[in-house]
Amino acid sequence: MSDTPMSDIAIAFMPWTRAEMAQRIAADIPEGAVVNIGIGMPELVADYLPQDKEILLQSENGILGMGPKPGANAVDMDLINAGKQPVTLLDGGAFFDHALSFAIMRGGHLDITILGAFQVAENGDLANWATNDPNAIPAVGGAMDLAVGASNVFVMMEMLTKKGESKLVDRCSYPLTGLACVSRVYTDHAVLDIAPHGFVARHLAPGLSLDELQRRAGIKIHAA
Amino acid sequence: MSDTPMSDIAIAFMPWTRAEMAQRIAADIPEGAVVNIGIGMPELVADYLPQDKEILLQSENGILGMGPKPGANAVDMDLINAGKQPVTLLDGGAFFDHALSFAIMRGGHLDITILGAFQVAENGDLANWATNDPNAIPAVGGAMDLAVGASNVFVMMEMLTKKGESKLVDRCSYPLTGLACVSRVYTDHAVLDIAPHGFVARHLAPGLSLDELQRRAGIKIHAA
Amino acid sequence: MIDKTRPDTQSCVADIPDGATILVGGFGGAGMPHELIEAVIARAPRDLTIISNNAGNGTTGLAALLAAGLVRKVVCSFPRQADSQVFDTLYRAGKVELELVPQGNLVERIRAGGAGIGAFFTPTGYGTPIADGKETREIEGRNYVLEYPIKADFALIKAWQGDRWGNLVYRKTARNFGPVMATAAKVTVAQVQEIVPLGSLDPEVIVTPGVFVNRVVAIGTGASQ
Amino acid sequence: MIDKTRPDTQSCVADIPDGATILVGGFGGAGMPHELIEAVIARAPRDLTIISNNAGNGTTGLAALLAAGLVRKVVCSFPRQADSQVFDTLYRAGKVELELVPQGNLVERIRAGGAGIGAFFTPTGYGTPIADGKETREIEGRNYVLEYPIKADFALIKAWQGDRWGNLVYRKTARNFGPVMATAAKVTVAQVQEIVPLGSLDPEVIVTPGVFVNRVVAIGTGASQ
Repeated sequence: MSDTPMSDIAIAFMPWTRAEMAQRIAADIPEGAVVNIGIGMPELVADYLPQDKEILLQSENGILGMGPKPGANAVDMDLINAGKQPVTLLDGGAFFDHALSFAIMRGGHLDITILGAFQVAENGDLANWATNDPNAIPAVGGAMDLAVGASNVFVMMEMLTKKGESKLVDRCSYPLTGLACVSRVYTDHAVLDIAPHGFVARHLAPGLSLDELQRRAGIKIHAA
Repeated sequence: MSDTPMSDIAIAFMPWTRAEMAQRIAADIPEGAVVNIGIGMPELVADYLPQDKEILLQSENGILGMGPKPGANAVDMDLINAGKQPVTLLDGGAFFDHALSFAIMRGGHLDITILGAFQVAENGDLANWATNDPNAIPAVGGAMDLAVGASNVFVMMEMLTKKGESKLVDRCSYPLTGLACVSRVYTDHAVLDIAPHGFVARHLAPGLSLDELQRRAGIKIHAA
Repeated sequence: MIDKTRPDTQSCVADIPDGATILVGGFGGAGMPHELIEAVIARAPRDLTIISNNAGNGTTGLAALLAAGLVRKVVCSFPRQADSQVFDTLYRAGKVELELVPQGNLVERIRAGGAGIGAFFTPTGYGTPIADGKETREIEGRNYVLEYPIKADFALIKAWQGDRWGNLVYRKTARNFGPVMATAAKVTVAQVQEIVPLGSLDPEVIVTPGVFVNRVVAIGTGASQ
Repeated sequence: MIDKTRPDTQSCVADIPDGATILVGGFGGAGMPHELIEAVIARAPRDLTIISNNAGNGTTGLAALLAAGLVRKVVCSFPRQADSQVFDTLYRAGKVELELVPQGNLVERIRAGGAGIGAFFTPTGYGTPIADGKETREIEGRNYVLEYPIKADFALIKAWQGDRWGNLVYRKTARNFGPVMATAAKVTVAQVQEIVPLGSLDPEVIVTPGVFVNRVVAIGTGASQ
């Protein structure tokens, strides 16, 4: 047996899994919040919403009170979400047209939206709809409306690209979705708030120091 | 017996009654027209709509397919018209909110509106919401929306004020409701269209000559 | 559990402060939230700005609120009516301000407030005294006036049925301004004839989804609490 | 008697000319008027401008219209999808133009077209490439982009039930763009599952009043005429 006390053994850094990130976001959503979950990675959050809280999911295509995926026998392709996947409606849910749906979004009636991102800048700028790839076909959907409209814009993303580049940046190099709109970023490395002076680390993955987080992110990150 | 042949006896001019004016307007409304009848004198038109045509009455407070007044036992003060009088709804009628109702009006979806007026100018300007009386309390309601929105703005009014002043003018002296919006004026003296060059008499009350009409109106009126 | 229902009208308006701006539903009497207005009169906040289509009929509802001396300004389309003597008297005495807004601009400005639109060009009122001093523009050969959104601290509306999430359905022409006003206030209070269990309103038929409503209070038939 | 019903889809689209601008309802497949699009393909007007949320999925509907070479330009918010290969290929080959509009601006521009609004200031897209070259303005401390209405020659939409006056109700999220698009076209054509007798649609529940609809055609379950 080693002489080293257990308490001195370093905890190895392991980034949070996507499921852990989704769980963490879900746990932070308060009772009664009206939430729009963007397509892509954020869709995982729906699987972890607490059963003991009533949370109202809005879908841009005209739902308030969206429920979970239906069983295979209950699929109705007239009842889909923004990702065009079949969903259900909770008791108390309502359908409406696109004009009202985007009035909810643009008019500031959403408490929270959870979006994926290519880049988030330290002033809260968001880039999540287009890269600079000249061959890519641009598609924006409702992302810009969510970015300007929701009271709280949460981003859920891995902190680094597959090539290891940080998605936390001083200034987005990709086309913007919205200006100074992001309030919090949930990554596999840390949960960060965006404060007037920049990124603030609220929560670090086990085994990750602020210094190491900064080194990996390549940008100043303030202590909470 | 007089020696004068009957055919030479002049027909004495008698202005049309309000009921006759309303009948005339009602007869000119084509099948399928979507019509908003303004409050005041135009309300008479509803009593003369042809039973053999389907005409859709819109009311600014959220009705398409408004029906006649209810019997005394069927009054429902949640079902009223723009004049706040109880009405009924036809089979096929619909209720909607004010935003949609004024989208119908402003968006050009009304075929005809019939409005009362204080003055109509030869360029089609309409004044029907305020006089220059400093003691009067102004009230405009939906008149300006109707004036700019309806495809055809018909005015129904007596041609002369109680003091004998003509309401057909070269330029309105009262505050305007809308610019160059009136297409036709039904008066007790004549039915007049508004053409690029001014008033055109389409129909004169029996016994009234164009010269006499012009003299009474105090303004140039062109022959049809 | 989300529960927006309230036991009485008093608790629905207890936080309306002096100087508040309040959207009040209704077109004439239809859709007018009489019982909520009575509760406001009982609480008696002062210097209110009231935005509503009319400026009160007879001696109840908005007319009573005006008569109580609580209103500094009225924004409406049609103050003058056969039975608007309370407003008429106060206005002529210089005791209440009036901002006259054409009805379609009124509802569209409220909609803009609720829908996050910063301003819009409307054809209504162009060339009339309503447009005096306002920005105008010709677009595609037509003339427009620039109008700005209306938002409020409170909206008081009347609906037919509601549930604990704040979903609402209306009745006939009592719908009028309710669905739009519900979107444009920080706090929307709906008085309903009946509160129904969650899930009993058909999701295709809900006119105002609960996201726009903060408080729901049932007013039984005949009750005037 | 007003009768807006038509016996078949062909007669609903027979007057669509070359160069027409067409609003097409639907969000993905829900609310997409497949049978009307098939009728357009059969008639084959050229140089169409299509305004729709997406640019076609798979090989049917809008994708088939694109594949038929009838479309000059697409105005939409989300052309790129997993199964948008028809559009992708044409776009990359320079055979179809794209105007990309954020979804909320798209529906609000169509609403403005139907509601007679000349232009409006929207916060959506401010500071992004979408706003390049557009007029912007700061209002009450927030930044906005000026956007203009969209109107069309035709709107092709899908509803659930309709009657001979053109009243429509929709089904679940297939409602989406239908009610707004119906307001903004010179000729609005609705395909419905079922035509019902006048008076059988509840007046509280009608979503699109007949004033906005010109032609209604029933598409029975399973039929694809």
